[in-house]
Order: sequence, then C-alpha cells, then structure tokens
Amino acid sequence: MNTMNLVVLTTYIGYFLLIIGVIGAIFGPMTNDPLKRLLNIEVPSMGVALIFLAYNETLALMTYIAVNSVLMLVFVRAIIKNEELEA
Amino acid sequence: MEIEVIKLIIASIICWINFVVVDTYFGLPKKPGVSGAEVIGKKIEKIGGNINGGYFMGNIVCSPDASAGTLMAAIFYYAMGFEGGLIAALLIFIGNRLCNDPGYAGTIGTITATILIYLCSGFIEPQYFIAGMVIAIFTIQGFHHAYASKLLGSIAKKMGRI
Amino acid sequence: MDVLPLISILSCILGGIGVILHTDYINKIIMFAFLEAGLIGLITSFYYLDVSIISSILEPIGTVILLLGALKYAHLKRTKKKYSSEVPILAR
Amino acid sequence: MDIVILTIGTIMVIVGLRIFLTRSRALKLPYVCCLNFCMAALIVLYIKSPMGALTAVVYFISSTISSNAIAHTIGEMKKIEKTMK
Repeated sequence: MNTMNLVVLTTYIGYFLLIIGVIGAIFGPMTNDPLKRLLNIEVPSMGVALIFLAYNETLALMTYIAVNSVLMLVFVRAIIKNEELEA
Repeated sequence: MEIEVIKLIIASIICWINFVVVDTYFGLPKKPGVSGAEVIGKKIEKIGGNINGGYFMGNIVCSPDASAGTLMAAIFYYAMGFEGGLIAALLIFIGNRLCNDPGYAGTIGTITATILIYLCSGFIEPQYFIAGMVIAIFTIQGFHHAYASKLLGSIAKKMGRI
Repeated sequence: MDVLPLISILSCILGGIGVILHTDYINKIIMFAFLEAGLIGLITSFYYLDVSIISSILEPIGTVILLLGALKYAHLKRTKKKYSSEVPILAR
Repeated sequence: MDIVILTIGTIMVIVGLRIFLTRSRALKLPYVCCLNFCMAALIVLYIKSPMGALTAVVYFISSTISSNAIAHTIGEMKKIEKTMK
C-alpha cells in the first residue's frame, strides 16, 4: 500500500511535465511566434528540476535553477535582436 | 469538534476587523499607491463594482500591507512566541520598501495584530489565527469581486476616509 | 501523504497544462508563476529549506526578465508593421 | 487530520481552479494573491520551526514583487495597444 509515496509521485509528475511540455512546444497553439514557443519551453525545464529533486541531487537542483534564469535572459535577448535585424 | 469551529470563526472575525480598519485608516481606498493598482481598480469598476474598493484590492495585491502584516504576525507568533512579532514588523517594512511604498500601514498593522494575538492567547491558539487570516483574505479577494468592492467602499465612506 | 505535497502536485499539473493552452503573453506568464509556486511547495515538502529560499529569491528575477522581453517584443512588432514597406528602401 | 490544514487546503483548491478558468487578465491577479497567502500558511504549518517561518516570509515577499511587476506590465501593455492602433 506504500508504493505511491512522495518520491515516486514526484518522479511521475516530472516525466509528465517533460512529455507534455515537449509536445506543446512542437504542436501547441500559435507557436509560430518565437516568444510563445520560448514560454512553452519553460515547462519541460521545470520538469527536469522535479526529476533532479526526486533523485536527491540538491547541488544540481540549485545550480540548475540559478542557470535557468540566466539562460532565459540570453534567449529573450536573442529573440529581440533577431526581430530587429530581420527586414 | 464544535469548539474548534467556534475558535476558527472568532479568529477570522478578529483578523478581518483588524486589517480592514488599519488599511482604511491609512488611506488605501483613496488613491492607487503604486501604478499597477490603478489597472485592477478600473477593471473592477467595469464589471460593476465600486472604484474605491477596487483601489483597495489593487493595493493589497501590489504591496504587502496590513493584510500581509497580520498573516506574518500570526506565523511568527506560532513559530517563535511574542518577540517574533517585532521581527515580522522589520521584514514587512523591508518588503514594503522593495515595492516602492511608504510602509506605515504594514508596520502598524503587524504590531496591532501581535498585540491582539497576545491578548487572545489564553483561549485561542495562534494556528487558528493563520487559518482565520486565510479565510478573511478569501472573502475579499477570491469570492465575488463586485460585492466585496461595494462593501469595502461603503465601509470607507462610513469612516470618512475617501 | 500530507496536504502540502498534494496541493503542490495539483498546482504543478494545472500550471503546466495552463501555460500551453493559453495564448496571450500575460496569461502565460501568470500561469508560469502558478507553476513556480507548486515547484517551491514541492521542494519545501522534501525539507530542503536552503534550496527553497534560493529558488523563491530567483523566481521574480526570471518573471521580470520575461515581462520586459514581452513588452519590448510587443512594442517592436507594433512599430515595424507601420514602416516595413518603405524603410528598407531608404536604408539601402 | 487537523481542521486548520483542511480549511486552508480546500480554499487553495477552489482558488487554483478559478485561476485556471478566469479569462480576463487583470482579474486573475487577486486570485494569485490569495494563493500566495495559502501557500505561505501551509509552509509554516508543515515545518514547525523558526527556519520554516523565515522560508514562508521570503517566499511571500518575493512573490508579491513578482505580482507587482505583472500588474505594472498590464498597464504598460494597454497603453501601447491604445496609442498604436
């Protein structure tokens, strides 16, 4: 009866977010706009963070959350530059 | 079982009166303090509410005022005892300054909430005040927006703070 | 199971579906904040308090970056529609 | 099971469903504010120590800053949509 404890459930939620996010980033509604596709990309990123959490990788989780916000800055800057330079 | 429900209802009424009176006295319904609160006030007026109650709700969303002060006082009283309320007042003041607000309402509300919880500590434990504050914020922000804004506007008009 | 992990799991599922199904920028960012609340609750229920504090400090930074990017992008798309037929000829 | 935790959990489920179903942009923000209150209360009821209280305070203040930024951006976005029709 104790098979569905917290760790197993967290792993399942992480894989669920990963699969849903990848499918949504490819076939989702109105993804020809690059910023909306970037916002869909954030969902599998949070799924990866949950999988790190389920395997007790504390240092990897902290580093991943910190790097993720820097990565967001780089992607947003690249999208805006692409929109400016494109004729 | 029934004595717990009675304690919960009494704590909820105390929290509701505390934060509505302190926030109305410091002039939250009069004008939007930060620029984001104006949008929420206009939108609530458009769906059939009162404009002053809308400003009140927008100010609660956009910066930690006496409502957040009451919750934090209950939390620190539950974890640390009476002197935790003063630490909560300092943290609320820092949060207010981060949100570009003067910060009188938050600190005064935290100190009055701490004194009220200390006076009631004989027969109501502090965890009932945490749940009471959540019920009080649910009746204003989450139940029915137009009716709540009309109620807040009439209270502000009765206190003469518009 | 306690109440906090159950609520956090529900918040994660609803936020993850909501980010994909909504189509406006601001709605997507609000649902993303909802997803982050679930993530912080789930980290806290594993008793990793230091990671939880770091994560809750870094959450508004990511939100502010996304909001500034969305604002600049909407402004850029509005202004480019108007001049896009004649400006490249003058630029060359 | 305690009545305090059950009450907060029920309120949080109702508010989460209403965030998902509301269509307007500006009316979602009060529900998000109510959800932050519920989450801070649940954190401090799950961990009964001063460190849990500190975690709840840091979470609440930073999420309020995030909500403030969203509300400011809605106003700026409406201004852009009005001037450049």
